[in-house]
Amino acid sequence: MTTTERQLVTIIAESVLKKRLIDDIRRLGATGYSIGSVEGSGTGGRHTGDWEGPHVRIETIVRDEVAERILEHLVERYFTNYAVVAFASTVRVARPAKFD
Amino acid sequence: MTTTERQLVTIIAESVLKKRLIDDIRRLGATGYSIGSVEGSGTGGRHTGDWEGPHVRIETIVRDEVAERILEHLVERYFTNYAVVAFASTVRVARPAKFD
Amino acid sequence: MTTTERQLVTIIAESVLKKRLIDDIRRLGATGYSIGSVEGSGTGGRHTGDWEGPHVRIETIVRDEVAERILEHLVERYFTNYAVVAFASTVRVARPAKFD
Amino acid sequence: MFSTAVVDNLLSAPVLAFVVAALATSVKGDIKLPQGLYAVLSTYLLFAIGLKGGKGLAEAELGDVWQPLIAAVVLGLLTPLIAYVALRRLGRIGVIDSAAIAAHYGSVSAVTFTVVLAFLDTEAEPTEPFLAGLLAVLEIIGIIVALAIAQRSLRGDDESNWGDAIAEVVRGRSIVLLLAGLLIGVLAGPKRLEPVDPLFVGLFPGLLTLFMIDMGTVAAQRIRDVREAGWRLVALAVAIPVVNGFVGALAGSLCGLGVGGTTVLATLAASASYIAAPAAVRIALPTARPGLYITASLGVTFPFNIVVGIPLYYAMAKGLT
Amino acid sequence: MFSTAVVDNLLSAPVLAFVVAALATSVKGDIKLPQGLYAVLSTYLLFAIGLKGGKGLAEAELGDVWQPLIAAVVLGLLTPLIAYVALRRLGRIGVIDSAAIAAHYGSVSAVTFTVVLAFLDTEAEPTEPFLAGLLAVLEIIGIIVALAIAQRSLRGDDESNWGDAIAEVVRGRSIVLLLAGLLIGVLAGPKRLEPVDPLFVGLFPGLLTLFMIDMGTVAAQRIRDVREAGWRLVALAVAIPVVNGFVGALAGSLCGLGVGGTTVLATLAASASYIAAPAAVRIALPTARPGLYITASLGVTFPFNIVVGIPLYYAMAKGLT
Amino acid sequence: MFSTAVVDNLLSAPVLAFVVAALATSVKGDIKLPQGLYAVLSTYLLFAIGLKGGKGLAEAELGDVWQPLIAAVVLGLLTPLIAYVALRRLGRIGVIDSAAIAAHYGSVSAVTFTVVLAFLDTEAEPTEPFLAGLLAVLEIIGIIVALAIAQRSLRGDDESNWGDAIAEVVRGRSIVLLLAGLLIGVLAGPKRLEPVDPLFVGLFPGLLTLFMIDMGTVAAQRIRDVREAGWRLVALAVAIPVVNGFVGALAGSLCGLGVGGTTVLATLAASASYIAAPAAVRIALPTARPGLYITASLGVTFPFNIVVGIPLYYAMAKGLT
Ligand SMILES: Nc1ncnc2c1ncn2[C@@H]1O[C@H](COP(=O)(O)O)[C@@H](O)[C@H]1O
Ligand SMILES: Nc1ncnc2c1ncn2[C@@H]1O[C@H](COP(=O)(O)O)[C@@H](O)[C@H]1O
Ligand SMILES: Nc1ncnc2c1ncn2[C@@H]1O[C@H](COP(=O)(O)O)[C@@H](O)[C@H]1O
Ligand code: NA
Ligand code: NA
Ligand code: NA
Repeated sequence: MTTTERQLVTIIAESVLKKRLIDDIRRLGATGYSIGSVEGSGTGGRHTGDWEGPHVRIETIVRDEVAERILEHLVERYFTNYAVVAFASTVRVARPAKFD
Repeated sequence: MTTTERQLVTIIAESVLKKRLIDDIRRLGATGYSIGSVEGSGTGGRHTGDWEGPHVRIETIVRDEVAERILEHLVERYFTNYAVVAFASTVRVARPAKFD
Repeated sequence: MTTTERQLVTIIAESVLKKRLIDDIRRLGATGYSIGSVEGSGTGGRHTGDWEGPHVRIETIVRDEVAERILEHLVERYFTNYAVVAFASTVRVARPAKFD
Repeated sequence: MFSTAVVDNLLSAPVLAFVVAALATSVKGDIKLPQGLYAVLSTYLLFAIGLKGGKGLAEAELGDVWQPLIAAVVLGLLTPLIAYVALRRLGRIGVIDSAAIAAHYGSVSAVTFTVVLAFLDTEAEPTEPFLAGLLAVLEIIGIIVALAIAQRSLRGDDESNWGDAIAEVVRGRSIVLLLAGLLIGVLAGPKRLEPVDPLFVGLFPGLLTLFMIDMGTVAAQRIRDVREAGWRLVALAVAIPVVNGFVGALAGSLCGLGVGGTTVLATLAASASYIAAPAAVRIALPTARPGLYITASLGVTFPFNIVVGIPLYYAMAKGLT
Repeated sequence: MFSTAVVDNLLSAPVLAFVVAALATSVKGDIKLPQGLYAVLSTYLLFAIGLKGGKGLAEAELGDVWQPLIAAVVLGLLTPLIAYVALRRLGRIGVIDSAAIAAHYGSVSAVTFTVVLAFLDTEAEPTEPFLAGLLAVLEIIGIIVALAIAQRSLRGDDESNWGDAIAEVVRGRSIVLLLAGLLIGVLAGPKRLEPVDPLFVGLFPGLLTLFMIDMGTVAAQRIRDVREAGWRLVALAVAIPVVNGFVGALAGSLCGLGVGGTTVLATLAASASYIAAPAAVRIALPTARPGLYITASLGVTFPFNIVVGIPLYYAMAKGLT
Repeated sequence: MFSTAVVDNLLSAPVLAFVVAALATSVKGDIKLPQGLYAVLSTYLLFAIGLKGGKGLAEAELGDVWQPLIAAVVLGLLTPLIAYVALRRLGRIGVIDSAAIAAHYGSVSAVTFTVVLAFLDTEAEPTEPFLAGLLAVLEIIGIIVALAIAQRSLRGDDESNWGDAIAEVVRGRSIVLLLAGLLIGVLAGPKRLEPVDPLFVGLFPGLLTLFMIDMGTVAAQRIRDVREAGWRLVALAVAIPVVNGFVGALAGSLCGLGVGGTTVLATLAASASYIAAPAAVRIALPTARPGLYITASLGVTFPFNIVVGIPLYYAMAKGLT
């Protein structure tokens, strides 16, 4: 079958940012998202612990330019002060319109 | 080391479909799968809520043609009436035989 | 914006290996990781059950050679005796230094 | 008299928790219970209800049970039909959606059942011990009948789903937990179950109250969808339970239940399922719109029954017995 | 006398659980409670505290309440200021970090509150029934004041965050659960809530003990960060609660609370928030270092208050009333 | 006499829940408890057992304890050896797999322990208060011995794993929770722990019953693997507990335990671990087949002990003391 390429943007961030990250990606053009939770640790040294709960892991499938915008926004807005990791990868979807 | 390319098919769907989706991908040639849970929202408008529980997020690593089949099947069988999102991406595995 | 390619290594393994897998990837050069949990089944036949808890799903973003090393290490050390699945894929990150 | 019953009910911990949680949610207050607690509490409630009913059946004579049992079966057949006809004729709703919604009204809400029991406790109104048994019967039959209606109108194509959906209900957690509780209760009997009473009897009202906090948040979210559903459906989501409740009260008084038991049977008839039925309907009638049947059962009928319905059915029961 | 109080407190189930869990963790023993239980327990504790306070308010006269209420407001203003000044002057800590930490000392720790209540129970010391109401007041005001300090020093740029952060607190789960409990308690009253007492009263000490196991593991992990924080901050994380505790004890005795109530108010003033405050500060002051404010409140002040502080504030209360 | 004991045991809430859940699962009924509840319940059970034992030790004299303690150590050495020899000789099973399985029979099942205590309660048979202490001892020694056997036969290569595995057990949640409970129980003593009794004593039978529902579903899934394991192993999974149970009963009567304590010690000796042991074995003996040791301990021995074994060991204890 014919599939079309889209960008899958994955954001891992401290849970306190959940609400605003959702608002941000919606505003930047995402038509939907899925959220799971992960624990982890990185260069920030702090591990996820009970008192703050696990990190959120947000996945959103978007058009290339939206992915661009989201990553840019994250860098400007959050990377300096918050524990946030984000990456984009190319995926093939069967129903591209759904994500436009 | 030498790695081989396979397809990672990720399916996000309302939890009521869990059992049948597993049966389907098995029947279509998947040798295994992993299931996590996510909450989310999309164009369907309905958010995942307590009364229905979170969505399932199914990952299965398969050969290209199996990925094809799975996506096709999902489009025909579920996309119209159910909250289902699916996408495929290329991954490198160390032990391809395991997924054939 | 300018993004750089890195490798996303995903490891799905029985939870008893969690601590040592974290130590291993750290030692092999990963600067961080995220851990979620999944249930699943594969060729080993055994399903994840209550008595042993769900599997761990470890994600780590690393440089290509580190990804190489991790996959090699997993094959040698765990693939024969443990329920482990691992795969690598290319992702674009905005802040490559974080993962070096 | 009726008003005092309404107040008594409204000021009981579970109902109050429901209302407060709904209000808090509607002003964007975060009172959601932690993920997963919902599943744990509903598991507990279903199993505890089963145990209670089982203990009751262990002591009941067949003579007391068979008439109410028949009444339950009859209600399982009648209530979805009443709902279906009302939705088609008065609601001008399509076959599939009408059948889907009817399945919810044919089935029952275990939580509403527990709330009415708590209410009758505060009213010092005795209830027959075997009522939880009727719950299990009603929960299944009603859904099957409504799905049967849908099947006939769909000329039974897509057979597979239809069978799966029934299995979904009969093997589903809510029914299995309820039956397991009943079975254990009957086999062990009250004496042997005393050691577990602190958990399954003592904590019941408290855990129900916690659960109602969750229900309040969920219902409040649903109420927002009411617009989408349209005033016709909303009106029917109040009218159908009242009618079914009255039919249930009639059946209860006829089959020789006391005021308490009659109130419970009426409440069961009036209540709409929002766990077993949606799961079954989603499979059997995938084209039916959840936006309609969930809003009706969870967004309108559940709150109505909890706050106004229960005292109303109590009044009916008093009038009829 | 004081020493016996320390021992009594140390050997109470919740405190002992905290200490044992912290020790186990420090020797790498895995005593972590299952993921998610923490959230469930804190939900329970907050709601149960609210209910308790609500029942108390339902029976209290306005005359008894207004003075302590004013005292709570005053403490909400004073304690963060004291903390802020101490951190700036004695701690030589920057504006942002000082304000961030001060927000934690301005707010309160609901768990410390429950531990002091349990302690006073064992000391057979009566407490005013409406104290949980003060908890809610203090939890909010203190944070707002400290954030206001920060805002002024930041010339109020980044307004948005500041507003969001307040909303974060006021609409946050801990406050909403507490207020919901209070409201339900007030409306239903003690009599109607008896059916839920087995859960919300009977199990309270036990569930608090389980919760303290989790607190012990978390605190033990934080203690490792103490080096990073520096001895100055550690010293202040002990000094500030003592000073605030004394101010609280004064306020308590002045507003006519008994020894029990005065001890509780002192403990509230001395306690540092580690749930509501961090969440709010993370949003309002993103550049503030969690490594400082979490270590101070959770790694030093919380254990200090639980083990030494509570008996100390009890002694102060006895001396002052 | 024996038969009535079997019936008493079978009709007790926990055992009945186990059997009903296993049956429901085998007919594809979904009675699985929500994800995560299993971990919460086992945490609770282990900690509560520890508390109980600790309270007992707080009141026991050293004179009563040292003999049973030695008996426990001896059983920790004997039972895995008996299992190992039987598996090698009669089972014709390889060195690694035999050692792996033996580790499970050398260790103990805390749940089986709680079920036998519940059973003895219903039989109004008093038990020594310090038995939970023996549980901790046995849980560790048995595993270590069996791993030692494996190491010797493997000429101790792969040292690291061997050490890690021991640490895995000693620092593992089950042991640490048990010891933490014991310590808290000893230090606080019964009087100070009264406030937490409603949770850790009152709810114990009920929560154990919920837990047994989960055990039933898990065991039922395991039973399907029995074919793979082969009839030899299945037979041994019944024979080994009976033999070890008898050795345990002997040891109990010799070290001066009453009928109750002797029954418990026999049950501990007969029981097979399915939490601590599998985790340790998976690390220490990665080439051993879980399909064998899990099926034996969880699929066969656990159900056997719960349903038939306990009354049997009770009869042995009566005969020997
Ligand atoms: N290299 C990495 N791979 C995957 N996840 C990471 C990585 N680095 C950090 N994370 C995740 O991002 C969170 C914050 O990282 P950090 O800001 O480096 O402390 C961590 O808790 C992890 O969950
Ligand atoms: N663009 C998207 N990216 C990631 N997940 C999505 C996206 N759209 C929808 N989903 C997921 O798929 C579910 C159903 O989406 P929908 O059918 O659009 O309501 C949502 O609840 C999300 O979990
Ligand atoms: N083809 C696959 N795709 C995704 N996950 C898999 C696949 N095969 C196995 N797994 C995961 O790896 C675990 C162990 O697989 P196995 O070693 O084949 O039993 C399973 O429980 C799954 O969670
Ligand atoms: Na109904
Ligand atoms: Na304070
Ligand atoms: Na044993």
